[in-house]
Amino acid sequence: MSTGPVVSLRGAVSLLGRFPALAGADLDVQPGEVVLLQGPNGAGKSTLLRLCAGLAPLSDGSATVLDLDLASRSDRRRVRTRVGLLGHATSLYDELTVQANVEFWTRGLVDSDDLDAVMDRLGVGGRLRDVRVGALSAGQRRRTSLSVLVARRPQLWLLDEPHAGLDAAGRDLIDDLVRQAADQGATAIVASHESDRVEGLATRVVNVVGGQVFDAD
Amino acid sequence: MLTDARAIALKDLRVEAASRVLTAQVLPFGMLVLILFGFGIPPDRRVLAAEGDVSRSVLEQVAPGLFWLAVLFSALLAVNRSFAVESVDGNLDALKLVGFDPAGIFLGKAAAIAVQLVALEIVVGIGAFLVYGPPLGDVILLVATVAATTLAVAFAGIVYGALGAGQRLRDTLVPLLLLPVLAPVLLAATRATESALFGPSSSGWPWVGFLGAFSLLYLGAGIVSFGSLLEEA
Amino acid sequence: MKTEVVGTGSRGTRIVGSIALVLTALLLLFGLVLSPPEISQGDAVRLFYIHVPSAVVSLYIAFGVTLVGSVIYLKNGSVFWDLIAGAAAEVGVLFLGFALITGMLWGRPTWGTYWTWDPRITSTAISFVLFLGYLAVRRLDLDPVARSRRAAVLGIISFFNVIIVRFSVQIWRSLHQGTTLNPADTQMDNSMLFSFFLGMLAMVATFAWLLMHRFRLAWIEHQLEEDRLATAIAARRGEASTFNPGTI
Amino acid sequence: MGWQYTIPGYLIVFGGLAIYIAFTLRRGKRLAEQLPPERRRFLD
Repeated sequence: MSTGPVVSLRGAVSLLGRFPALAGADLDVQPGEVVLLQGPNGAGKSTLLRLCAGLAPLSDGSATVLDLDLASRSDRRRVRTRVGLLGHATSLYDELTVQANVEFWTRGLVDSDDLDAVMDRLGVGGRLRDVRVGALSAGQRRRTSLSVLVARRPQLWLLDEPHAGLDAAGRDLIDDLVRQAADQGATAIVASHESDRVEGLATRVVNVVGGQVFDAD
Repeated sequence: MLTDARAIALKDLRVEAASRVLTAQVLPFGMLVLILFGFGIPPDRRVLAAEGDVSRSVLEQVAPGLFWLAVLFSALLAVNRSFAVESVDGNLDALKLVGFDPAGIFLGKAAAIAVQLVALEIVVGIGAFLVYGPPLGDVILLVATVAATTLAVAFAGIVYGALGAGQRLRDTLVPLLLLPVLAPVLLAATRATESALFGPSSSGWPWVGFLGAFSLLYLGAGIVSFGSLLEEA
Repeated sequence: MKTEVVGTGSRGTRIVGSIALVLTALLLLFGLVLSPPEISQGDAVRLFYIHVPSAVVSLYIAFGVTLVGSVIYLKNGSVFWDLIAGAAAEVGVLFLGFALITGMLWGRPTWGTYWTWDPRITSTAISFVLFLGYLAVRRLDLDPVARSRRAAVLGIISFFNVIIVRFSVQIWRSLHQGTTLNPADTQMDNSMLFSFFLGMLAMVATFAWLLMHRFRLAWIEHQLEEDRLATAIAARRGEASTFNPGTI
Repeated sequence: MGWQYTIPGYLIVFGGLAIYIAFTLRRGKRLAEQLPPERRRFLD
């Protein structure tokens, strides 16, 4: 394992269509850090997370994630499988049950006992397993989506407003999960408006404004 | 690749089985098109068949073409649906994130579409026999034609469906791109079916060969290009 | 070398353009005045001198350039070849449109109908739509790299689609006996052959000239797009200066 | 015989070409003016 930064952006530009959502972002994240992204709506937080996940295009500048170069197509593919992104979308099939969704998205790569434990911990085990996702509440959907992420044990967690739509217990659960992952050596970048809550969790806070990253003072 | 393909195909089929879009919307659409052709083409008019000494109703004579047109239009709906399922909740991104092999995604989606098309063809085909009343000549040739056409439509359909994936204009773009591509398929399938129904079988088999070659070509194109197509979707 | 640059013109385009103009003038002179009418087709044969060349230039040269440009673009990501592919396809579609119209106009006096299910005309019509679709994909509102890659894949597949369509229609029609007058049977004397030859040269030169201009237009658009992007990035970065952390 | 089809054919083709050329050249000229001369260089 290299001990270099997990994420390293230099002048990264990312275009959403023709709009520069990221306009020259610089950011270094060291292993084990939990970085909180703060900033107004439309500042580029989501695009920053998607760039780190290998989804948003790197249009200019340089970016490496987990020592892989995001400018390279094959590296980008490798990055995707090693990070866990919880975005605005939950990426679930409404027509399938919770269990079927989780099994499909973990691709049989996760030990089924592990999977059961994760689902139980996230509160989507038990009788919820056989419920179609379309019938779930927004919070339950997010928990289902999150259980896929947790079960895949990503090296880098990218969470976009993870607390949105969750009840108090769910929010605490998220904090516990992130803390635990960090203890086990994972790194996390969290975009959140709930700075009070995340500040206790974060090892560092940065501001994202105008498609750039600034150190918060 | 094949494991991924299997997972994707099963998932797509389970989603379709649960949503019943095929049975509740696509099938009725296909049947409706069959009936509507009867309004456009006078059902009582008769023509002399190419063989010379037989006369048939116009509808019966053109039944193979009408059947494949109905299948083609329904297939457009199915292709659109196959990618709509992935765009509603950002699933296309998630498919990339969990590391599915693009070629596997292509094969899986094509297989799922092929299964749905076969179901569609059986039902609409029975409908066409009932409504247009053509004779049934060479069953083996007919089955081979249906199989080869299904693969051709499925492979080409998924390649072009991916071209429009994640686009606001998908609904109009995909038919514009796909229909001219499938024109030779329609032509070959219709000729082969004509031979299977009215004979002679010998003139149908070359068209089946053409359909097979077309399928292989798009199978290759899909496996090679699907990564590029999905990459920046 | 001192080259005055106005718009998309340059010394190179002016040379090619002059050649195209002279050849076109000669084509009009020989095609419409100096060559005789054909025995069975009459003066409609003159449509031939532009119909066949524009179809050949479009299907084989223009779409061939699109194929080559798309392949090179996918290989090394060169914007130059991406724009060449797009420019060739646009001019190719224009020429194919001409081939369609002149083909139909030629069919009316010769076959008695504007449209026959002649393999050439039929496959030309379908190819026309195929490449209209390609041009539509080039106009999608995507990030430029994504759009170019999709277009390149489509450009390659479309070229082969043209061949497939042509092939299938050809077998289909050859099964039906008596497809009227075959254009290849046209009786041509030397002045008619010469007109035809002139038509080929004129269309090739015109295509080359248009391709240069159309590519340069695309190149300028690309440059302006980069400028616009630079401005947009600067504007985006400017949002930070008005940012007040207290307002989150 | 046939002139009534030949003439429109030639008119459509060369007229169409003229329109396309005029459109392309004018657009090229207009857009080129927005670029500084040193960036108008093409690969010839």
